[in-house]
Amino acid sequence: MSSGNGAVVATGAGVQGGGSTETAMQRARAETIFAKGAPGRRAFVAPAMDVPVRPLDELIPARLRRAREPRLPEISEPELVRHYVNLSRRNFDLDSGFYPLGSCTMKHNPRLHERVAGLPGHARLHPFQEPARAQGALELMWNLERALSEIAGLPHVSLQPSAGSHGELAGVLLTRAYHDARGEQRTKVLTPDTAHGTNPATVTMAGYDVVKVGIDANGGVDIEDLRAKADTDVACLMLTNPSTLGLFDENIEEIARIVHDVGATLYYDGANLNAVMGKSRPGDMGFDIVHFNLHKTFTQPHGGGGPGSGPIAVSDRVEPFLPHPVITRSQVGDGEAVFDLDHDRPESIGRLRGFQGNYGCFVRSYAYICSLGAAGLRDVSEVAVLNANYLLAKLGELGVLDLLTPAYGRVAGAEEDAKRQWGCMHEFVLSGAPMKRELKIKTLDLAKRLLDHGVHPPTVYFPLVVEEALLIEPTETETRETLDRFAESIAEILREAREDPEIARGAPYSTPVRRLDEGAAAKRPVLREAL
Amino acid sequence: MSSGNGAVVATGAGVQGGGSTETAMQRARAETIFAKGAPGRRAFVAPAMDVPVRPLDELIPARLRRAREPRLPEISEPELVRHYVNLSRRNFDLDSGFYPLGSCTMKHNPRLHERVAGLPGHARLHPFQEPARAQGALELMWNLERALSEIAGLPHVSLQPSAGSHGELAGVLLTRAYHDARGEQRTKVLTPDTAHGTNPATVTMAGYDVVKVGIDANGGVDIEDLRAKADTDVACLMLTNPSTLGLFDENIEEIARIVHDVGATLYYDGANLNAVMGKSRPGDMGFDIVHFNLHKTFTQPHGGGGPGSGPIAVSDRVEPFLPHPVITRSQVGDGEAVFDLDHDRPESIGRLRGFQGNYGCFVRSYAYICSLGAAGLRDVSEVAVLNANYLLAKLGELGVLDLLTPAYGRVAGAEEDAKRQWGCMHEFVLSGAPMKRELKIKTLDLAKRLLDHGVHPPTVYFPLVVEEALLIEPTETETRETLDRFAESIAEILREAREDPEIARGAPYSTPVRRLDEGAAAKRPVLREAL
Amino acid sequence: MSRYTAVTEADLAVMLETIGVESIEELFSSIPAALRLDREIDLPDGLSEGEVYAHLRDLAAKNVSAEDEVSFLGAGMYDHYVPAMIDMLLGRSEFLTPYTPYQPEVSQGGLQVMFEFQTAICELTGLDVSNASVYEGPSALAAAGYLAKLTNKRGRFVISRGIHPHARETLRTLSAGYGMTVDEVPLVDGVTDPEAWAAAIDETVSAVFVGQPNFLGAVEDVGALAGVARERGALVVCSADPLTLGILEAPGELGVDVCVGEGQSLGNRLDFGGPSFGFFSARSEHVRRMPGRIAGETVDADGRRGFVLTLQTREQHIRREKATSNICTAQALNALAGVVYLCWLGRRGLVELGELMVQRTAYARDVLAGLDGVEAIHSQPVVREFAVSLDVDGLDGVLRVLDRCAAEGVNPGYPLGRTYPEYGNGLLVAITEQRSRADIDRLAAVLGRALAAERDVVGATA
Amino acid sequence: MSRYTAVTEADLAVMLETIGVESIEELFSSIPAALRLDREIDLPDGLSEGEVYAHLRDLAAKNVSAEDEVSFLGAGMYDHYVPAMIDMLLGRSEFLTPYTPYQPEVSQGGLQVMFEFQTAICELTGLDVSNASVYEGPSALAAAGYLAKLTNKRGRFVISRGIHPHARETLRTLSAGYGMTVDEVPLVDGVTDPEAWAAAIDETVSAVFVGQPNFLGAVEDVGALAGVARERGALVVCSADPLTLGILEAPGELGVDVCVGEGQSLGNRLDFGGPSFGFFSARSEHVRRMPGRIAGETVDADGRRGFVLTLQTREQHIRREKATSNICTAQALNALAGVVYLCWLGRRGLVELGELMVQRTAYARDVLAGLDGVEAIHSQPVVREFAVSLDVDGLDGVLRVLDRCAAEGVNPGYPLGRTYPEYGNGLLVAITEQRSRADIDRLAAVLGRALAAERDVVGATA
Ligand SMILES: Cc1ncc(COP(=O)(O)O)c(C=O)c1O
Ligand SMILES: Cc1ncc(COP(=O)(O)O)c(C=O)c1O
Repeated sequence: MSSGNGAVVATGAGVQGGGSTETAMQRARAETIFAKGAPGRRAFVAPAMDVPVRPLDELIPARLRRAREPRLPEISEPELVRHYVNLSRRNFDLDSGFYPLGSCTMKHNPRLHERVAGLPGHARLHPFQEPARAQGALELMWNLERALSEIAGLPHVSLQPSAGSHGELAGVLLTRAYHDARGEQRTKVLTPDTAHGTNPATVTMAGYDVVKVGIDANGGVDIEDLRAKADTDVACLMLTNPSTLGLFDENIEEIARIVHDVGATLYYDGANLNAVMGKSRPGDMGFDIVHFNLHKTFTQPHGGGGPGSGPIAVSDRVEPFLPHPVITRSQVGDGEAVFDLDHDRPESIGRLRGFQGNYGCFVRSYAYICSLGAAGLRDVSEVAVLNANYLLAKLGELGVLDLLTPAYGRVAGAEEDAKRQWGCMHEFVLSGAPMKRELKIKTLDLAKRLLDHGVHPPTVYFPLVVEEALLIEPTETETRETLDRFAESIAEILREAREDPEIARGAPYSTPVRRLDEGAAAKRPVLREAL
Repeated sequence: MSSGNGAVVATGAGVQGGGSTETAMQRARAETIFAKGAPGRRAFVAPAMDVPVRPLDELIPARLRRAREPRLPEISEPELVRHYVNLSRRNFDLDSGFYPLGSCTMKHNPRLHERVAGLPGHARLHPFQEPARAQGALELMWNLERALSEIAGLPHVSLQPSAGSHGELAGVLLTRAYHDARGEQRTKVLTPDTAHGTNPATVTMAGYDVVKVGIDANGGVDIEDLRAKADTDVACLMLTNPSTLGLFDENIEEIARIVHDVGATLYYDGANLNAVMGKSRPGDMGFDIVHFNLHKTFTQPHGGGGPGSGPIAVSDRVEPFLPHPVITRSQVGDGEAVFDLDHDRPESIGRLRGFQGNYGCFVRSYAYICSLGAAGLRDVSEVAVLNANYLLAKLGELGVLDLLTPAYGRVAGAEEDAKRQWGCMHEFVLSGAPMKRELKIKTLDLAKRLLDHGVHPPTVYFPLVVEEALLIEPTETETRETLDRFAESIAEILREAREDPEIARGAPYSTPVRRLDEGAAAKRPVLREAL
Repeated sequence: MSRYTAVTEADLAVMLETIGVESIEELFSSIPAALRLDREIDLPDGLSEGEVYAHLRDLAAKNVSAEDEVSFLGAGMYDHYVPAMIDMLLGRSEFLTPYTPYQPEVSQGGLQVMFEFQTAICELTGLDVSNASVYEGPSALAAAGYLAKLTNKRGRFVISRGIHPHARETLRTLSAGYGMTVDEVPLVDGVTDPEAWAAAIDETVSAVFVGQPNFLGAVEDVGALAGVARERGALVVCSADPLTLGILEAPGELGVDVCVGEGQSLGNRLDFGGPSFGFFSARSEHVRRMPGRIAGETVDADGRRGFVLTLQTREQHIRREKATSNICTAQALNALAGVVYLCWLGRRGLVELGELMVQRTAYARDVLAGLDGVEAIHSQPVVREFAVSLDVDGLDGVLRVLDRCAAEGVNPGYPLGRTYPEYGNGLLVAITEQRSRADIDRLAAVLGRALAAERDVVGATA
Repeated sequence: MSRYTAVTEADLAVMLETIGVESIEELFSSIPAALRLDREIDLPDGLSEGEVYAHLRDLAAKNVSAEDEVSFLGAGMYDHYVPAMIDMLLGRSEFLTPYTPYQPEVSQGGLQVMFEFQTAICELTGLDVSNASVYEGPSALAAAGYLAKLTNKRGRFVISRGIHPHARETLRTLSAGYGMTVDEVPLVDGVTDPEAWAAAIDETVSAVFVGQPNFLGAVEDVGALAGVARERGALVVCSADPLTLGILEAPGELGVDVCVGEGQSLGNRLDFGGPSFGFFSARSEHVRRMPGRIAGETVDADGRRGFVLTLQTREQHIRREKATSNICTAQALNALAGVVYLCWLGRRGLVELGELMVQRTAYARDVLAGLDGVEAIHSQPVVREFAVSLDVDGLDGVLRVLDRCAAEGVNPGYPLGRTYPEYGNGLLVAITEQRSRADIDRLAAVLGRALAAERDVVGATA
């Protein structure tokens, strides 16, 4: 009865003895909540007005008051629930299928985390509660900082940034503060061609100029180009390692040397930390600043595009500039430890946001770390890498890699006839260029056809350095059967396209809507419901 | 990737330039959890063994121990979550659409109730906690008893029965105890032809013989037949009022007189209480015993077939026999009231189950009563009756009632040309007999075709006294728009059937599976997965 | 318009007009005037959502739950950890809000869950068939009695005194109607007295009932007890604690005809006693006399695998007074929790959890027995629960000790004297996986202190 | 295999064989040996789910939350009641677990929610366009600054001291990189000093920032302040409290260019400060410089209505160093809570809630002002928050008073001296609909006692 088609009744025409079996309900146009309800309906009931009522004019002059009510919906609670439950069913999600969205680490989100984050002692704690009465929260944050510090191999942590790119901005501003404190005016930040878009965008927002560094045949930083560009105007090199190609830069020590030699900082985009937890540490590689994406590596649910959390870990030389407040711990003898917030940080770059960061995310990620422990976190990275390599090999076995070719990642020193020609860390990139050439279907078509196979497509057209790119990150929480089935789906789509490329080009068919016209949306933007 | 097809990807074939676009995933056979996983996988991790471990043989002799492990699945947590999330999507539910299942009162289930029932102080309270440390629970149950007593118009309440039919059993056993205490050996219980199946089934389980009473032209108890059958062997008359035809028995006072005159008790099946809350009370009508279905009238969610709760309210003469324990309240001066459980009830029929009943349901229903208050509960019944009559009238307006005719419920004294010929309380019954005759589709076909319209069909083939019955209960929480759309769906199906009855006969088309072979299931029962 | 209704004034006008009446009141005209209430019922005014929340939270705060104390209460319901995933699944509208799957095409989720549940229960109990749930443990046992009565028409039940007192009483209550005699067999050293058992059973006995483990936590020799009964043609009903069945032999392997039990410990909350679920499994020859819903496998019009409710000719809605039970609404959602919990544990987890309980319980039994004034009530093998007696003055003495412990945040267990006068100063202690060694040591310390204090006081006033 | 992985021994063998390596370690061979850890990282062992729950619950119990005391804390985040329906919706896997809707065909749910959210925010603020959320309030304000900078390339911001101190500081931090000067305009009688404001604004000013209501709870004359700024070509940014916008005039009607704000009070929990969401709305001429995701309407191949992310050429993944913002992951789930909350309130509810707050806040202001030793800090109109000063010795005196009140289960509010030295003994008191008249009376009693006690002690030691 609702235009948000429910789970159980599929949209679209069926046929029965020649006639369509489609019903009005299946044909209905998507209606927003603003088109529902009726004047006078309500879900909210206000608590009783239990104080003496004074004329509003006495309290707030009419000229400051609202002349025209906001036209919010007027809707009953049952209608409201149905609307959003039905809308939810028009989403694909991680709890219903495979979601190998490269660079995003779509790993299982344990429900334990939602439970503990929902405890009123966490969820209804006011951020301005006096620290003496928020000791549990501060202890949790302290413990999380210590764990992240150990994972990164860097001594100091700030949990404040709200997401990865916010962490990046913090990192570049810290770099600026660091150079400022040394009386240096640097102007450039280096980013490799494989960098995620947030890296160069951040650089600009922090008032630096982006200088791009090329990549070499192995997908790593082009050392010669780096050397050429690394001068004393360079404030920082931002690097993702493993890179967005899913490859560990084997020259990382050399890169660190070059960057440090010119007095610049080395920034680690931690989006791919899931590949190396407990195996290798950015701090040990020579990085000064690391951001974590708690919503990737530490399984804060992605929420349809947030919330996230982007803590940063930094080296001693950067520490004085950290955003305030910082959490402190003190203990007299073996009395109870006392935690506090220190605002008195004269060299701090200041705040990046209100309050202490996305605490609700901290609770979840801390629970995750408690569940897994050291060995568990190492296992995460080992299986993440194992799963990616297995999927790559499986695609090879099915003959897929002729049409979807690995762009980088040839195994160093592999014999011509060795089984393993291609390798990766926790994710890998394929190029759909041969497929496009030979089968006349694009990576986008492949992706859309995958929807009919009940999987979320990998990241497409990123990284930019690979033509018709497909960036595949299976994560450690998937089973071998799921990887096998995904590989078979890809093979099946290619087989099908060889027979009839129109099928992929017209895909998807089984989704709540078919392919959407993004061009039209941008050309004549309709960004809100007209009322 | 899962055989439980998700929400987003619909099952079934599409067509594209002649070829099928159906994928393997869409064709996949439903797999149970026992077909998933792999030896060695696990979701559960045990807490550490922190005590000294002794040889098991020392603790439990081998001959008492299990020889062969139960073959439970071995599955990872992510797989487990996906399996059941995907299964859930194969259910239709009240939060996604209209569910006018007659006699079941499928009203909106407020989420507030889940929240309060989940508070650890309720949810983790042990039933054997000493009453002094369970005062909140006992107070809640006391308050709920008082509210139900007021609603029923009967002074005493026991919350113990687990569902409606359990309440019926309690009621008939109370009747037996009542007669026993008076030294009478009665053998028969009367039930009208419109009775729900649980009524006669209960009578047998309680060791009585069922005697059926006919109904009159208005669907009420046939007074003459009742008079003929009401003798001193009769222990009780069980009645639903409004009846399962959705009609209030106008002769109820007379019926009560007849039953009481032979010394029998009058039992009120409260399944239809949603029609009369705050409007009329069973106690005032002369009933001795009433059961409530908290999962109907008081919005305990139905859970796919329970849990429910079936409290009973009784008159003074039945009170001594109530199941124990009963809740007591005492108060010294204006000190705090103290609640306790009284087990010392010498005439009690005893327990009907463990502990104090389905407390979790009490919490929800009590919250509901607190939310609505007296006026709100009255509004519930008024709107329930309004909605049902409106829907009936709307179907009339659309010309549906010629093919789906009201079997009973002609409005008393309505002029020939009066607009309102048919009336009902909170639900009404239509007979599909004319439709079957003229359009060659059965009530079952209509019901199945309704699935393609995104609604749950009404109750079908009950009550038994109406041929090809369709029992429609919209409830008070539905909007007029929803009722209109439902009426239009019915009209549309009839129109469609006139053109091509095969469509309805082949329905449904858009559901996760098509019409299922129930005969085969019963003939060669497969009741568990073979391992 | 109240909280959950949606009839606006405009709606009302249109609706009354469409119906052809002047007022809502007119719709109630079939109710005789004398029976129409001329006042509002006597209840407080409605409250806002936040106010109701606050009220229910305040009531919750007046309870001492297992979240608030270290609790060793068991005696039929156990404080096992309920994995968070279960809350999520049970909270999904798709499982929470539909009713019994009368329309299988849009209920495959619920039906498949039932089928999986039946499979899991059969695996646990070692029996052939299971239904999709009954209300809870004690009434499940009574339902088994009714099945026996339908099967052999005999007039007597014999029940071990080791069966949960609520179940014994429920059997009496519910079988009174159809006229059964219920005889109880006493315990000796914590288990059913085999001689009294054998003596009690003859050819008039319809069914015998034994608990595994029994109420005192003791593991019964079910095979031996069953043997005697089968010889005399009585049906053997075992009421088993499902979470012990990774350790203890499957009842189905021991000559049991019907195995029932309380399902709370399988992923259900304590909830002050309910809702939980009862399970009901039996040898296949009894399937057509089983109570309740049963899901079965079939195919759809396109040959796709699917599930439906089956063997419905047993049920009240078809057979009415000839039905094998009157049950209609059962405990589907709780049974869902049960099967998800079993899958969460998994094949190995069930055994590991059992072993952890066995070892910790053995440890606790030793530690408590080492306390001054504590003695074991029996020496039988146990899994997660054991009985001791306290050297105090009967039930009242035990209750005073419990009060003292409660003040220190520990709940030592169930005072047996409440239901077993013969163990007037008994205490039944349950050790779930949520009670660590540290918790057990704390129990010992607190209980020791409380006992000493109680004996001091009693000594002083004596 | 750890908690959430699934590679059995058999899997491992097959997988290594398929890959063509001997061990997992081999897969890490691209990491230089010197950088490979030769030890386990230093963290405690993993725990079972029940143990982790218990640990996190114990930590929670060390906090005093709004569930545990009667709290009048506000100052940017407010203890409004979050309807239970929101928990349910946010807990649905379909909303909780997907990422940004990169594949619109299977993300219509999330995209439509964004579109609805944008509509609701535009209605609230009276502006033309809204994005789908930014991180939170203060960074939203800083983002508005960046938009102004991109728009007019001027080098100076003027900000009212009535803006939340965290927002003022965030603006400073984040605009330091691109070299802005930030000048603050002081308050007089609780609102932005109009003369100092006019004096501070000239043609070098890129944007001005005013809060509505401001941090002291006072309603600003936004229209007048905006007028001055517009005359001099500066963009006007208003940081508004969305839940007051049923009562206060829409910023869009008052000459504001960009309206941002903290969304927590719209159906989000306190969560010790996050996650919540920031909203960002503007006049349509600014749409192509807005930060973050924006959903737009379109049609599919069959002409069906649908939604997509649009105007992406503003964004980092397309425009990289030329993007209008670096934001990627935002706060979609929190914004969902926001729009559901607004629909739950509905058109009338927003106003009714506002009126309830206004009346109760007026009552509380009167009652507190009647206490000995309490004085109003300003006399401006307020909606749900007001500032008083306590006759004690500066911030330390206030903190001692707060400690005393906490011991009685009452949290009177935010000690203004923490961020406003000029109101060293100030207290900011917030009245949400969860604080009844009885709560307010209790606050008065407890605060009165605490003040008296504090002054006694200080008097005695003086
Ligand atoms: C490599 C990389 N860097 C940075 C980011 C930005 O992180 P966030 O979305 O948390 O701001 C992402 C996120 O997709 C990423 O993949
Ligand atoms: C009229 C009537 N009576 C009794 C019952 C039995 O109630 P329960 O299912 O709660 O046992 C029902 C339930 O459908 C019913 O409709």
